[in-house]
Parts: sequence; structure tokens; C-alpha cells
Amino acid sequence: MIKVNIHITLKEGVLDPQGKAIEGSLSTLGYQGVGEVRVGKLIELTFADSDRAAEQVEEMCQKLLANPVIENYTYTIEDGVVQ
Amino acid sequence: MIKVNIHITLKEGVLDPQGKAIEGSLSTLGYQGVGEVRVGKLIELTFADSDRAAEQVEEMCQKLLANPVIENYTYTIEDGVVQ
Amino acid sequence: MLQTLEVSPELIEQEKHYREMGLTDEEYQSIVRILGRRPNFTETGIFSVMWSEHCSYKTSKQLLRKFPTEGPQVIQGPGEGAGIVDIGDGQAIAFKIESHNHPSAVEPYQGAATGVGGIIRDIFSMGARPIASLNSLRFGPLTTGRVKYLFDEVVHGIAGYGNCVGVPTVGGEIQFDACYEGNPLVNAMCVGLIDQKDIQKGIAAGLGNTVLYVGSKTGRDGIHGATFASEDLTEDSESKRSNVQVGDPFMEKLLIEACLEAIKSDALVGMQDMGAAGLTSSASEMASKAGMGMEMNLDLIPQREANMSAYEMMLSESQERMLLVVEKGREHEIIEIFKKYSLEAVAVGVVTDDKQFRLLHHGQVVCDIPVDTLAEDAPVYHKPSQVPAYYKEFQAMAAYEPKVDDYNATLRQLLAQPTIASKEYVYNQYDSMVQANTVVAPGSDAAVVRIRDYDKAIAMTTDCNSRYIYLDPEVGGKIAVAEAARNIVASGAKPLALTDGLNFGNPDKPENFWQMEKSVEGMSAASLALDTPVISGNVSLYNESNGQAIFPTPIVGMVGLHRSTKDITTSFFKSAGDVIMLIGQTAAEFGGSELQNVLAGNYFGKAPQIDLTVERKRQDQLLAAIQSGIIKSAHDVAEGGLAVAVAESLFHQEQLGAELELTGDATAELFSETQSRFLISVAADQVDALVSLVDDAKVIGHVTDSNQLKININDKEEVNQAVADLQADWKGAIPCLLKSKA
Amino acid sequence: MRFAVIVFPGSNCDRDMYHAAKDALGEEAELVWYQETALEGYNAILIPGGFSYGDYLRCGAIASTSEIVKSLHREAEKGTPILGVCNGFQILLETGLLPGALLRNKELKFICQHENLIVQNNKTLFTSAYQQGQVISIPIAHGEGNYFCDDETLASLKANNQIVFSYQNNPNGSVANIAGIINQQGNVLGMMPHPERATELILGSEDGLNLFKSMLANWRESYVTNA
Ligand SMILES: Nc1ncnc2c1ncn2[C@@H]1O[C@H](COP(=O)(O)OP(=O)(O)O)[C@@H](O)[C@H]1O
Ligand SMILES: [Mg+2]
Repeated sequence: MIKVNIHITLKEGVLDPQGKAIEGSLSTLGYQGVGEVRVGKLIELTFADSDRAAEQVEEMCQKLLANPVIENYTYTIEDGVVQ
Repeated sequence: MIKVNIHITLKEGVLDPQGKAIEGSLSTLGYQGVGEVRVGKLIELTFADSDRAAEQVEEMCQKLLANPVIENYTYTIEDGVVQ
Repeated sequence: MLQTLEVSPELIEQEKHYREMGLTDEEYQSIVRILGRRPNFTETGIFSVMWSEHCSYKTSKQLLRKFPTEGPQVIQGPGEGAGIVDIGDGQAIAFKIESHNHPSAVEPYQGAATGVGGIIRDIFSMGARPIASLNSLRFGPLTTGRVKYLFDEVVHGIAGYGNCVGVPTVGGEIQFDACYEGNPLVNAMCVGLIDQKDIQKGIAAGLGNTVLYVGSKTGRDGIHGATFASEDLTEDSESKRSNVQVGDPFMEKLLIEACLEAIKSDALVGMQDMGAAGLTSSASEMASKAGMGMEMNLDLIPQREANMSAYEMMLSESQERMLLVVEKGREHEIIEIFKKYSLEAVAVGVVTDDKQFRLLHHGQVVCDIPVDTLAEDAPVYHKPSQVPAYYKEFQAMAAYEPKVDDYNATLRQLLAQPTIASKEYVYNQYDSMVQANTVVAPGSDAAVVRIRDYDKAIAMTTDCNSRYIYLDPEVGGKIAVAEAARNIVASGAKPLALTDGLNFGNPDKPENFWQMEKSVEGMSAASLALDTPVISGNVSLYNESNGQAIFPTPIVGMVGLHRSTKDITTSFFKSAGDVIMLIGQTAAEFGGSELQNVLAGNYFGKAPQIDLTVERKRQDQLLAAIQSGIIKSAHDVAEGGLAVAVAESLFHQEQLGAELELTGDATAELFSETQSRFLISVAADQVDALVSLVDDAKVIGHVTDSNQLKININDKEEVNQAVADLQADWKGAIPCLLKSKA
Repeated sequence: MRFAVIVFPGSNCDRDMYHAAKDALGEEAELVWYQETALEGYNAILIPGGFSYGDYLRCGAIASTSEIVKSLHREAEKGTPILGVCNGFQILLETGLLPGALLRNKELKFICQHENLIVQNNKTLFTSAYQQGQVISIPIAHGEGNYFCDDETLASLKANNQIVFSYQNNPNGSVANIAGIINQQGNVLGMMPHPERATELILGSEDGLNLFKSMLANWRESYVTNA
């Protein structure tokens, strides 16, 4: 089994209302000097071993998991996770 | 400046309808052997340097960023990020 | 018949493990008597949930018997997933209310969301299409971070679930009082439409028929939720984290469509949702109601987690699951329907004729219980009841006389009290219009949804002023029912029936039990007088935090029928020149009033009086007047009294104002909460017609186009305010409290 | 005229759309389950609102990978009128039939209320029955209706007159107050507000009916011309 961690973040220049709201709450709670907060998604999945893993994950991100108009993605693949 | 990356994931055993839906969609798209998909949150923030950084991040997670009733969190702190 | 990893039957008895599951020593002993042996771990768990207050109503049963439940309009009274009333043309309305208080206190978003999901399942499991949702919420004052969080997340959860499943949330009510600070109340009501011929019951009839499991897989979530709901909230509730159930409204939406398609098939014998106590209660109740038994193989139950025990599967409260009984040999017909919606329907058992509830797991019998004993042999408790000291004290008090210096300021202050203030912040987050039938959205007295293809509509409301009930449970109980009916009538509909959500503190305290007893008596009297039988309901006890009970809060959910859409009336004034009239006399009654809260900071004294004969007469006469077409607007006078009612009637259209001429005691005229009153407006040439139809109506003023509210009392101008300012106070109050720092 | 209303798992305004076409407009309409693959033979395709696939991942994202979307692309190319409302709009964006994306409302809350829209372009087959600049009242009901596109896309939307509806009081933070846009070809309209909920006075507004009437008038014209 392969374990994949995908990080999806909003592109620069795309407004992140959720990040803004957290920023506001943190400073209300009294935290000083909190800079920009950005909220993204973390998708963890496992899938059957294959030589084409990286290629397939790349494709999944493009086809479904991320929206290229607003999002960037990066991922890490952990090989040989035993289940 | 300190840069913090917070990963928030659902606790084990907590239903993740979103993950389930993505799982279904990936297999409809023809990916074979996709195992459990879990969706979490990724929060990136910067804040003013301080010795108490770790302590403060811990507190932020508990008070605001994560819902400890159903979520776990982990974070990494990158020191001395220049802005 | 053994369990390896779990505590043995002997140890359960010796070490009294059954107590951890919520069973008393006596209850455990009667289980041993029933079985003629010691129950194993799974069986003990099954009895414990079925005999919990939540499922067995062991302490409230004797009270519920007092409710009138019959009438020509009643098709299905209490006893099924929901009650059903006739609305003519072969159609009917199914409705019920349900509480999700304790889950919402621990995880407000999911607690509220799954509450909505659960009550929707009760409705479509009867075969009815859910057409509207309502809710009734109670919180502490919006002054602490925790309460603000609970409030925001509960609302967010109701919206998140309801909006996604496509059932419009059309109404509700919210009250803020200190007694709810540690124990908020979240009650959800759902209303469904059904053709009478399609009414479906939760029965497992027919020897050899197949039991199908449909919907989400079973996980370890919410194990012991039913027992949890029957305990006090204590500090360590936080640690019961495994109780949190997560809702999946998408799954629910698929289930709604698939189940409503399945009921059209005559291969379907019975259907029930897995609500409290999940698989245990749905399976055993279906068998018991049919006079049959059931055998299930737990290895076949779709499971979300590895190595689940029989105990865990039977007690899980995973959401979005249904149990169906299908004619043997025709399973595929039903399975195909579910497949269309990408839902798996799995055969997990069979209907037997030995009246036993038998479960197999890993090739062993893990449960073998006479099925009827789970429902029928549950203990019934007659708890002691005692008049609380506070009540005697309140009854002996001289009437509270509020002292108001500045009527303008007081009016503005009242409008900004969160209980009175606009709830737009809340209901704008609810999709109130999906299904495109909502005629009166949240904001008026009752919500109105038209019935497509017919010239008729349904009015709905939830109501309960628990302050009055706290002061005087019997009178307050009457008022709760009367107020709900008033709201229905003011919208132009005839009240049909009600569902009750009984929320109380720990019934083991005699004072609390007395509150329950008296409020049920009051509600029963009013249901009878107003011809609104009780057709369904829910009981939630142990609503306490740190030993302090909530105000007794028996919520009334009521449904009425508009015989024509022409009768639909809202509470808002319509045009300048219309005459404003008040139906009913005003007395100085301030016990439990919002004014008392503002001035004295708490509630004491006597509740307002109510005469049910007068109430009935006024409601009937007002409805007749509405049906004759002469009423432009109608609004019941409730919290905050007449001045608040008038102001609220002005907040819908820009430019309108009102001028009133009143006589009498200014404070009472403006702010008293005397019952059985309505504020109406009619065209100037209809005053005589109105007076000939309604006995106690008098002209008190007229609608203007000045955007100003002016009230003269005994010819002295006591109130003169720009409507825009009043409206800003009223609309801004809740958002403002939420934004202010805790 | 024959309308198809595509029903995805989780669509919940499908019947509303159906009734708008069938009852309020008085034409033929059919609900088409998403697993059907053919969309031939319909004169217009309606993609209703709701929460397809629970709106999990991103609104409309999973639906946009369904098989039926291929037929939708074919129909779009052929010039068949396609209207996507709310979740339908989100799906059109996710499929790439329209440019841009929808983000969460700026206040992070779901909003359900009537909004005033300005008809920015009445020269489309969806809006010909409105006046240019007309203000109409149509309900919105969404949590992610905050329209976003980059500056370049916005400039081209403006240059090609593709902004069809805008909000008078922007409720959700949309770029340039955008409430609805059309493709360059002029046959695919996506909008967040719900015209199907505003087709009868008893529901508070019938300002949405003209949208359906425009489609009908346009179809009649092209039908007569082509016949
Ligand atoms: N307070 C009440 N008044 C009248 N009927 C009630 C009350 N509480 C429960 N009931 C009825 O008892 C039956 C069982 O209720 P409940 O166990 O809450 O239903 P469910 O199994 O659907 O959760 C229902 O028909 C319900 O309407
Ligand atoms: Mg009212």
C-alpha cells in the first residue's frame, strides 16, 4: 500500500474568507502579531502499490482534488506502508 | 517571524462523509485500489517571534483552530522566517 | 452463548457492571427473571438502552397518558415514528418534534445537525415527503464566549444539515435565559406530506420475510447515546467523546429519495429508521409491533470499523441508517431501487414467529431475548411529586408592579432583548424556500407552506414560554398550547394537532416531577379546549447542569390547515390608513414578563392568567373574520406586550408608521403580557364588519405613512420613535451581542 | 419546448426547476437522472441547485466528473441552451463550461434571502424578455456564491458582455458584484440566484419567470426560422 498526503492551498491572490476570520478571532483572543492565516485542505489516502503512483496522484489532483483556478497542490507519497 | 503549519485531522472512528464521497468519486474515475480517504484541514499562519511560540500554538489549536471533541492536531513551527 | 472478551454474566452481576450501563439493581433483577438466567454483556446493553428513559419513557409514561390524542382529524396518534393528521383530498400531514440537547451541549454543530437528520428520518420512514423543518432552541444569555459558540454552531449545524437535504427550515423560536447556560435545548421538528394510501408502518410482519439494512455503515459512534441522554450533564461529559455522531446529510438525501421510491413497491412490508438505540430499538420494535420475532446475523451488518463487537453494533447510533422488512423472494426489487441511489441494501436477518429477538455473531448466539419484554416489560415509575417552595412563595407574592420612567427607552430596550429581537441572523442561514412552496417564510407568526396543485396550505409553529411554566406549570402549560394555536390562527389557518417536546430536569427530584405533572395537565386541558390533540412527541429529562434544572420547557409544535391560500395572513401592517384594532382586554400582568426580566433581572410572582373558553372563542372568531376576507394583518400579542407587537408589525415595509390612542395604566397598556390578545389591522371601511364578527375588538389607532410610531396614553404622548431606529435596535441586537467581546 | 432537468445525487432544486418549466411556463419538462448519458432531443438543459454529492470536496466538483457531463459538453458545443442555477452554476464552473470559481461567502455564512439583481445584458437568449438595466427580485440560497476570477478573465467577461446579472447589494463578496455569467457563444448561463423560486406571486416574486419566457421565445423564433 502507498500512503499519499495531499496539501491543497489557495493560490496567492485568492481571497480566503475563512483565513481572515481566524485571523480576526486570534487577535480577539489576545494573540499578538498574528500575520496572514491561510486555510487549506489535507487529503490523506491510501492506494494499491504501483509504479505509476506519482503520475496517478498528479492526475487525481488535476482531475478532481484541486481546482486549478483557485488552488495549488503538493503531495508526498510514502511507499510500502503495510496494512 | 515564525511560520506555523497546523494539520487538523478527524479522530479515528469519526465518520468522514467528505472522505467517503471522494473515495467513491475516485473509483468512478477509474482509479483502482483506492483505500480510505480522510480529509483534514491545513492552517498556515505566521506570527511574531517569541519564546512561547510552541505553547501559544498549542493553545490556539485547543481554543480555536481544532475541535478537540472530534479532531486531532499536529503542527510544525519554522523559526526565523524572514518576511 | 458466551462472550469471550467481555465481562461474563457472572461478573456483570457480581461487580454490578449493569450500573455503568444505567440499569438499577431492581431492573437488573427483573431482567434475570424475564430470561430465567443472567443476561450476557450484549443482552445487558440491549436492555439498558431499551429501558432507558429515552426509549421506554419509564418515568413519563403515566403523564403522557393524560394527553388527549383523538379527534376526527387524527389518522395516527402517538406510537409510531410520527403522528399523522388528515388534510382532505386523500392527503395527510405527518409531524413530530425531537430533542437533541445533550449531544448539542457537547458538540453543537454535529449535535444539532444529527438532531435535524433524525427527525427527518422519522417523517420519511412513515412514507411522507419532508416538506418543512422547524426548531426550538434555548441558550444562556449571549454574553459568554461559550454560549456564543454554542449558539452559532447549533444554528450552523441546523443549516448545514437542513439546507443540504433540501427540506426548507421555515420556522422556530429561540429563548435566552440563564437556566439554559450549561444545558442548552435543541429541539427539531419535521413536517411531511403524504397520500393517505401510502402510509407506512414500522412493522416486521410475515414469517420468513427478509430484514434489509440500508444506509451508512455502522461505526462505534454514539454508543450508549440513549443512556447518555438520560443522565445529568456533568463536568466529565467532555470526556465521553465517543458519543459524538457525525451526520451525513448527503446520505440522508439519497435515503429520502430511495425510501420514498421503495414505499411505492408492495414488496415493502415495513420500514423504520434507526434512531435512539439504533439497530436495537428499530429491529425489536418492528418485530414486537407485528407480534413476531426476528433473527439477525451481525456478521452481515455493514461495518465501518474493524472488530466491532455485538454490543457495539447493537448500541451504535451511527446516523443515516434504515431497517426495512421485505417480502421474501422479492428482495431484489427493493435492492434495485437503492442501487439506483448508490446505496447498498443488505439482507441481515429474517422475521420469525417465536417472538424472540435473536442475534448471531461469529457463529454464536449472542442475544436471545423475548422481544416483547424489551418494549413492554420496561419498568414504569411513579415518581414522587412535591410542590416546590418557590411556587408557594410566588403564589403568595403581591403582584409585581414595574416602574417605568421612560417609555421610549424601555420600548427600545425590550426590542433589543435577544428573546424578542429579530432572529434574522439565524433564519437567513436556513434555506427556507427550497421546494418552492414557502408562502410565509420565517419572521411572521407561523410559517406557511402551500400544498402544490391544491388551493390549500399548511401553517406551522413551535412555541413555549418557559418563564410562565416555571412560575406556574399548569397555567404556563395552557399558555404554551394556546400561544401556538394563536400563531396558527393569526396566519389564517385552523389548528389541527400538536406534537410536544417535553424538556425537564431530573425527574427524581419531586419538585421537578411536579413541574412535569402540572405542565402536562395544563397542556392537556388546552389541547382539549382548542381541539388540538397530541399526536406525537418526545421526552427529554435530566436537563440540568451542576445540579441546577432548566425551566420546565415543554415545547409545542403545532400544525394548522388553510382551507384556501386566500386565507393566508401575515403579522405585518399593509397600508397607510388601515385601522389598527386590539382583540381582548389588557390587565397589569408582569410575572414572567420580558419587562420583569429587564427591570428586575429575573422572574417571579404569578404567571399571566388564561381562560381557555375565552381563548377558544377569540381564536374561532378571528379565524372566521380572516376567512371572510376582511383582515389585512393579524399578530398575537406575546413577549413584551402590545408596544412590541405593534413595532414588530411595522418592520416589514419601509415608510409605514402607526399612531395609537390608548387609555389606562401606561405601563400595562404598553408592556403587559396579558394572554389571549391579537393585534389586527383592517381597511377603514371594514371596522363595522369586524366588530360584528369579533366580540372583544376595539379600535386603537391607524397605520400611517410617516415611518414614525406614536402612542398616546390618556391623551399624553408617551412613545414617539422613528420606526427605523426601533428596527435597528431590534435587528441589530443579536449580531451586536455576538460581536462584542466576551 | 422540451426541457431536461438533470438530477445529480444530492440535487435538491430539481423539482422546483421542473415545476417552473412545466407549471409556471407551461412547457414540457423531464427529470433526467445523471446516469443517463444522452441529452439529445431536448431544447434546453437545466442544471438545478442543491448539494450534488453533498458539496463535499468543493461544490459541484464531484458532479462535474460524472459521465453525463460529456454529453453536456457536446450539447454546449451544438448551441443547446444550458442554464445552471446555484449548484448548477458551480458545476458549470467546475466542468470548465464557464470561467472562474466560487468561493465561500465573505461572511462565511449561508445566506437565504431575496436579492435585487440588475440585468446587465438583455441581449441573450435567457434575458431577452427583461429590460436592459432592469432591477429584479430573485432569492439566493447559498454558502459558496462568492464569484472569483482573475483580472484577465474579468476583463474578457466585461469586454464580451458576458456578465448577465449583477447584485445591487453584493451579499457574498463576488468580484464585480457578479451574480450570473454567460459563455462567449451565448448559450450557457450560470447564476447563483434562483429564478425558479420566483415564478409565482404567491412565492413572493415572479421576476424569474421572464428568464424562462426568454428561453421559450428564443426557441420559438429559432424553431420557426429553422422550420
Ligand atoms: N411527550 C409525548 N407526547 C406524546 N407522544 C409522545 C411523547 N413522547 C413520545 N411520544 C410518542 O411515543 C412514540 C415513541 O417515541 P420515540 O421513541 O421518541 O420515537 P422514535 O423511536 O421515533 O424516536 C412516538 O410515537 C412519539 O410520538
Ligand atoms: Mg407570535
